[in-house]
Amino acid sequence: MAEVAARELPESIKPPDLIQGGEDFTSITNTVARVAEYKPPKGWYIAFGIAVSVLGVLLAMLGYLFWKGVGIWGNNQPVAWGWPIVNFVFWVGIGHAGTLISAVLFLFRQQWRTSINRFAEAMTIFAVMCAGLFPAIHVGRPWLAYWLFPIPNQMRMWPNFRSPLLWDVFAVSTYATVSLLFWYMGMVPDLATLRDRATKKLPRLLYGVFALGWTGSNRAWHRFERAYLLLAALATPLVLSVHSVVSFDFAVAQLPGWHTTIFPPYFVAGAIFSGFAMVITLMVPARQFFGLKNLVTMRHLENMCKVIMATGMMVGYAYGVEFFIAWYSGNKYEGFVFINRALGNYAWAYWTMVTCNVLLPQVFWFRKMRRNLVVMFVIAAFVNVGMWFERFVITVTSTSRDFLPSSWHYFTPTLFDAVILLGSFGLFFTFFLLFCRFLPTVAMAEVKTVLPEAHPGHHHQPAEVER
Amino acid sequence: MSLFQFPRWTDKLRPLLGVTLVVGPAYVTGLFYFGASPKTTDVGYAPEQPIPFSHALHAGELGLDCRYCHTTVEEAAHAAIPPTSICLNCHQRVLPESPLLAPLRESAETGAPIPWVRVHDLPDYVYFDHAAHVLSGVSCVECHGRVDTMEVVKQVQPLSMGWCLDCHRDPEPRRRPRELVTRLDWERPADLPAELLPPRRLSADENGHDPMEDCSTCHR
Amino acid sequence: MSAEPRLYGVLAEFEDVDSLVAAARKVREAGYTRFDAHTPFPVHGLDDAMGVQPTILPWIVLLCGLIGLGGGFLLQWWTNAVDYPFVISGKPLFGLPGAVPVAYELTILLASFGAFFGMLALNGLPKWYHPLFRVARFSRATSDRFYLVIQGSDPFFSPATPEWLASLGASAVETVPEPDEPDTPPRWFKGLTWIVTSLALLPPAMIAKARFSEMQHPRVHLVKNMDFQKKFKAQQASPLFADGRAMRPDPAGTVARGDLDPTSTLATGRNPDGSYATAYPLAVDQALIERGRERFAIYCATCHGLDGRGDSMVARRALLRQGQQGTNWVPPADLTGEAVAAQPPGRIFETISRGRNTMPGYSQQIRPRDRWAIALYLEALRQAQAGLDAPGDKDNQEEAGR
Amino acid sequence: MSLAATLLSGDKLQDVELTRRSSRVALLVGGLALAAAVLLGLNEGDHLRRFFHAYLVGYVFVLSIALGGLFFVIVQHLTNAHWSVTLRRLAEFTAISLPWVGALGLPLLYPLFTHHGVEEHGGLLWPWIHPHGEHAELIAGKRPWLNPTFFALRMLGYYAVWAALGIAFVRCSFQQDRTDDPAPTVRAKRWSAVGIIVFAITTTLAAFDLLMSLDPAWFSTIFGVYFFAGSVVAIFAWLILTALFMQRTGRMQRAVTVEHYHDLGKFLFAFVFFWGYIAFSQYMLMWYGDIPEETVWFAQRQTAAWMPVSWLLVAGHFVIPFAGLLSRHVKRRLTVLGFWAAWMLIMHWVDLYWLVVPGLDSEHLTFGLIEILTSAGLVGLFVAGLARIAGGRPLVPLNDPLLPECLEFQNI
Repeated sequence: MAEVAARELPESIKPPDLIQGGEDFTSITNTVARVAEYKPPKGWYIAFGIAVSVLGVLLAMLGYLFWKGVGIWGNNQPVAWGWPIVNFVFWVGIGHAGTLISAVLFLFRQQWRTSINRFAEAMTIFAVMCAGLFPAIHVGRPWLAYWLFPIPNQMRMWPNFRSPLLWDVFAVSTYATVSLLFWYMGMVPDLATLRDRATKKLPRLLYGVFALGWTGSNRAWHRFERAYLLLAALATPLVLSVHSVVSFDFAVAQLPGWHTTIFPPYFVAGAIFSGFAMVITLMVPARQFFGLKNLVTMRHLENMCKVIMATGMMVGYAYGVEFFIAWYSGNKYEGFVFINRALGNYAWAYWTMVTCNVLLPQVFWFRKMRRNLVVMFVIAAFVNVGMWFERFVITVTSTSRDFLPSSWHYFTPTLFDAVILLGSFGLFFTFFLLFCRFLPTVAMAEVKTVLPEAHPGHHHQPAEVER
Repeated sequence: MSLFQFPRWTDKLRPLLGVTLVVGPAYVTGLFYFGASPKTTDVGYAPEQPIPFSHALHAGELGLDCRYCHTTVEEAAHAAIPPTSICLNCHQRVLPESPLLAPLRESAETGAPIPWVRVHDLPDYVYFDHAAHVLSGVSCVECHGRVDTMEVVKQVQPLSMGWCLDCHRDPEPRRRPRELVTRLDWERPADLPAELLPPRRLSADENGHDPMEDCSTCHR
Repeated sequence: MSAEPRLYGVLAEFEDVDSLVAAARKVREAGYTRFDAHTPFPVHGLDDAMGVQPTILPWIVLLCGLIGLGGGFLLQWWTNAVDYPFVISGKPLFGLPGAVPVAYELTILLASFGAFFGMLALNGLPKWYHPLFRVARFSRATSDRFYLVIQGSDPFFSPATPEWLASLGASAVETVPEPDEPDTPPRWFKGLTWIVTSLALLPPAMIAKARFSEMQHPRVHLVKNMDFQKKFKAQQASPLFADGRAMRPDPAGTVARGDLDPTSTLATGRNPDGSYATAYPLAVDQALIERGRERFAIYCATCHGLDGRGDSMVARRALLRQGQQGTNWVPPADLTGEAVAAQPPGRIFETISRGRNTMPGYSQQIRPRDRWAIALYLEALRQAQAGLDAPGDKDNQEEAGR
Repeated sequence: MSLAATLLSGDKLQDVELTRRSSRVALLVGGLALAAAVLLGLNEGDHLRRFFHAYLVGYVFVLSIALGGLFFVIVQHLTNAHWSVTLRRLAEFTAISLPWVGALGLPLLYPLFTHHGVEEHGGLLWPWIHPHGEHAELIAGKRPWLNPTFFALRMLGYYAVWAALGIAFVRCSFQQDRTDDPAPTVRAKRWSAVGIIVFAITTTLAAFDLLMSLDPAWFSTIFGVYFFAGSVVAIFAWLILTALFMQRTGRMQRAVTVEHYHDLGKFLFAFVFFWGYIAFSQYMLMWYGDIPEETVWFAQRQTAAWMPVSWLLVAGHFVIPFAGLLSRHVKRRLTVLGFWAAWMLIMHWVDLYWLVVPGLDSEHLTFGLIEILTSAGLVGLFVAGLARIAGGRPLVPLNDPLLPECLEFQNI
């Protein structure tokens, strides 16, 4: 046994050191809790100021939108689904990484997730909030959005459950709810840590209320872990379903360019792709700011780069298969749509998308690039742009050239479109910065389990086979 | 310095929390369900009119037929509010100097209509056709109630979509022979022969598709 | 009451996982049942050492998931295929593929609720108060220390327990008292509860009042722009015209489609030479008489009475008011009398249309064809009262026809 | 001394005789079954049309297992997985059987190039050989892709790529057996990223060619993923069964523990779900879109004769095994797990049968001895090849650097 344990493995296949810098239980608690306990760096205030201002602009714009109506947008026939739906799909996609990291990687025993999952889950929730905003304001009379839910009413009407838009309502709201539960439940032990460290009354009261009286009891941990595993197991098919349902919005229609069977897995891959890109975009500066470099290591970032490359390739695969089948099907409408995408009036958008989503991530083949913070930040930003354009290409190119050439129309967004999209980032970052400031940004309890000293001894009982 | 600790009585909060979690949503839902229901907001609306016209006297005691004043009800979607001249048919000679009828005199002189306050008002996105209903044997009383007993006209039915649908899905019990449509006090006998009922304007086709429930029947 | 505070249990602190697990195993082997370990993270192997039984949580989750699945299908089937069946885009009222997504999402939603709330309920959370929180050193239980607690209520607990626990490798052992404080909520809290409850009862009371009382004010329209659209409906006011009416009269000199020629006998009751029409310009039949009877009952019987003799509720009541507030009632004519009987139908028609003596004209209430029908009915009424044949009878048919 | 010798001392990890013997038995049984099927097929008097449909089912069945094995090997390297090290060799055997599987495909050249049945059906197996019927013009437009010569060349290309991938990865693994230096494993890992891309493209196109072009007017962009999902289900079922077989016959006693089975079971469960997800997505979108050119394919499978098979697939390939494999106890009870693995393999065969045979005659359910014997024969020949490859070779990677982690891991 001894010589086995002593062997030195090459870096690329070695089980990763997930925590660096000789951290132990105490120092992990200190590192993470310090963020919430002390005044944040000046940069935080500047960023928060900007975010809140942008959020203010969004709210003003929304007020104006409600006052004037959706006519202030660029949407019109035949591009009735323009900018707001693009933004919706974009934000929902970003919201996928959180639950993927939390749930799917948890099930795959990818322990490197422990340092980043809290971050990613928070991002998910705020992204889903932004996503939910767009369909809500897109219905025209947002105060009637409750009609989407099957609530008994004096009209004695029910929502039309055969509509994919209603499936969306259920999928996205379920996703938001489950993500919130998952995030909050994982946070309860860490909130208890903050509670126990707090010295002032108000933080102690507030953290205490939300920590629910967690004592770290092992009997509670037992059920907690089982609940966490079950939630992960439930959230995994949920992640698959949410973007699949979003893809159904398009794919059940008979519009060429929308109606294609690969949409569900293709959208899921794209969602993970953009979600991971967003995690990198946020994580690179955040670990720098809050001194989390030993917990969120280069290894984490490198792994995320690999996931980006893999999902980028899956998206590229879908682009390719769509093109091939557009020809193979012999359907001239399908063929036209794809030729139009690549060479038509929105070719610039199409090639932006291909460049950002398929070509640029190829630099991650090189280990050096995967470990270069600037490179990964820039590529991740481009992927965000590219994935926004993917939704734009799907939504707009297909509708702007529909079956009736006389109604062809070139969609141009208005200033309000652009400002509302920008404003949604204000919403996102406001919440995100508040999260960074007041909540445990790293799952302390989980990170501690990754340390070697968290495991009693180094021996195992022989597994019992149940027969 | 002693740290803040949750006092022991907070344990008592747990059942309270549980009750709130169960009762709270039900409370809010119920509040909206009942509070925003037309039965709360609309039924019972009995505004003061410029002339205290009594339907109980005119339609009830004097036995004026509804159509004497609301002349278009059998022909048009809209059941007309009578013009001043119809009032004057009688009131030229009956109580012409009554102070209560001052607005009537004024209207007759100036030609400006009397500003009657509308009681039964559907939202503008609803198309309602009085003629279609009346000719199909739906009595005034089904929607307006016993106007012939009202001193002041009051809304007695919610006029909500669900209420409309109740009848649209099962209209037969609410239909009557056409000549009895304005007989507000008529009570339907249990064994009313179907052949006495007027033919229906709309009914389900052979595929079971019933235009009575089409969106575009009322929202057009 | 003794001054000695009641004992909650004994708390032992451990520096590392190994000694905690070993101690937990010994505590269990010693027969204790009411004990627990408190750790900053889940320690694997501790369940085994403590003898923690697998939780029933998965079954709760499964049950909740199945309720979600069944409920989801049931909801969609009942709402879309039973309660409001409606064909949309040629889809069946309830199609299994189309019902899968929502049922699927509800399965996951309810199962997740089961996992989360089930975990909380099984763990007895939230429980903000705990005697252990009063122990200063226990605050490290959520950071970097490991604790074992044996409750004083354990049947095996004895005064020697703390000492024995110390011998298991604990770095510190201390007894935890049950804090001596009341468990009844303070008065301000009770007061607050009362106030909140009373305030909460206020809206339902207002709703109840609104339900059972009359209102002067029209309903609150939440969606004004839909309830009141920018269009004019019949008999609404309009600021666009001097008379303030949205409905416009026909322009002078025009005849609406389907309207009568205003100079015809049908519209005037007179022949082209100016004499009263003596015959009906319409086909005289039973239906026309019936129509006449109906219209007569609506418009004429008001004053003239159903028998046409002038005895009506209006006439009686008007006579009671005679002289009051300018009432100057002239009893209506007896339509069955000789004077009226002598008049040709055209003259009756004209009387209805334009009025005569104190009778106002009814041209705006009664359509021309209906006026003819009333004139015809009058004839029938008279003949019926005189025991004669109705004018629609076969003998008179040719004579009456134009 | 190898790691395995230290960690698994006393375990039987190599057995020349038994594999040789089973190879011979499988060859004999397979050959006889196939011969009998040919005779029965000739007896049908349809120029072997039914036989070749049955042959394609069996052939794609073994191909999907072999491809699944290749995928398993690549993806374990790609993710640096340690749980699967002792199982990887079993998958590697199926991966390098791909050239042999390719050889088993040679009889399919007959329906590709013969002129029998061309006039009435468009081809003995693939009807685009001679476009006919209402879609003749449409199908003729696909001639640049769908013509026998290019088809055969493509197949050759796919097999060249698969063989190259299989041999490359397995050679690394064999080299690792002989040295303590982890370089071969590192090399395999490095190539796995490229390998998975090449694998994805070739498998997709092969699925389009072999199966989707059976109805050349029909198309579905998800079809490659659908075939892939079925293949992965097949390989996990196959690995469970082979591991059980090895252990029940006294080999690999310590190398494979219940933890490994538990993980295999989890993946089997996951991919049963994944298959259901992909199959549902494909069905749902066509059902909802309701465009005749797409629904005709499902309509063929929802005739009175084929509807029961469609329902069998929904229940047997998804609902029942999903419920059956849900519990962790099932995955740790080897007999039960083995039952579900066998069940899934059979259902995977039904899936392929459902893809291929309705094209033969959608009015009647064509199922009989020919179908059974052909598939049995092909599985026999496949197993014979596998046994020959495995014969004498170590059954686990003896020196894999992650072997200790593999033996240590425990499910929570």
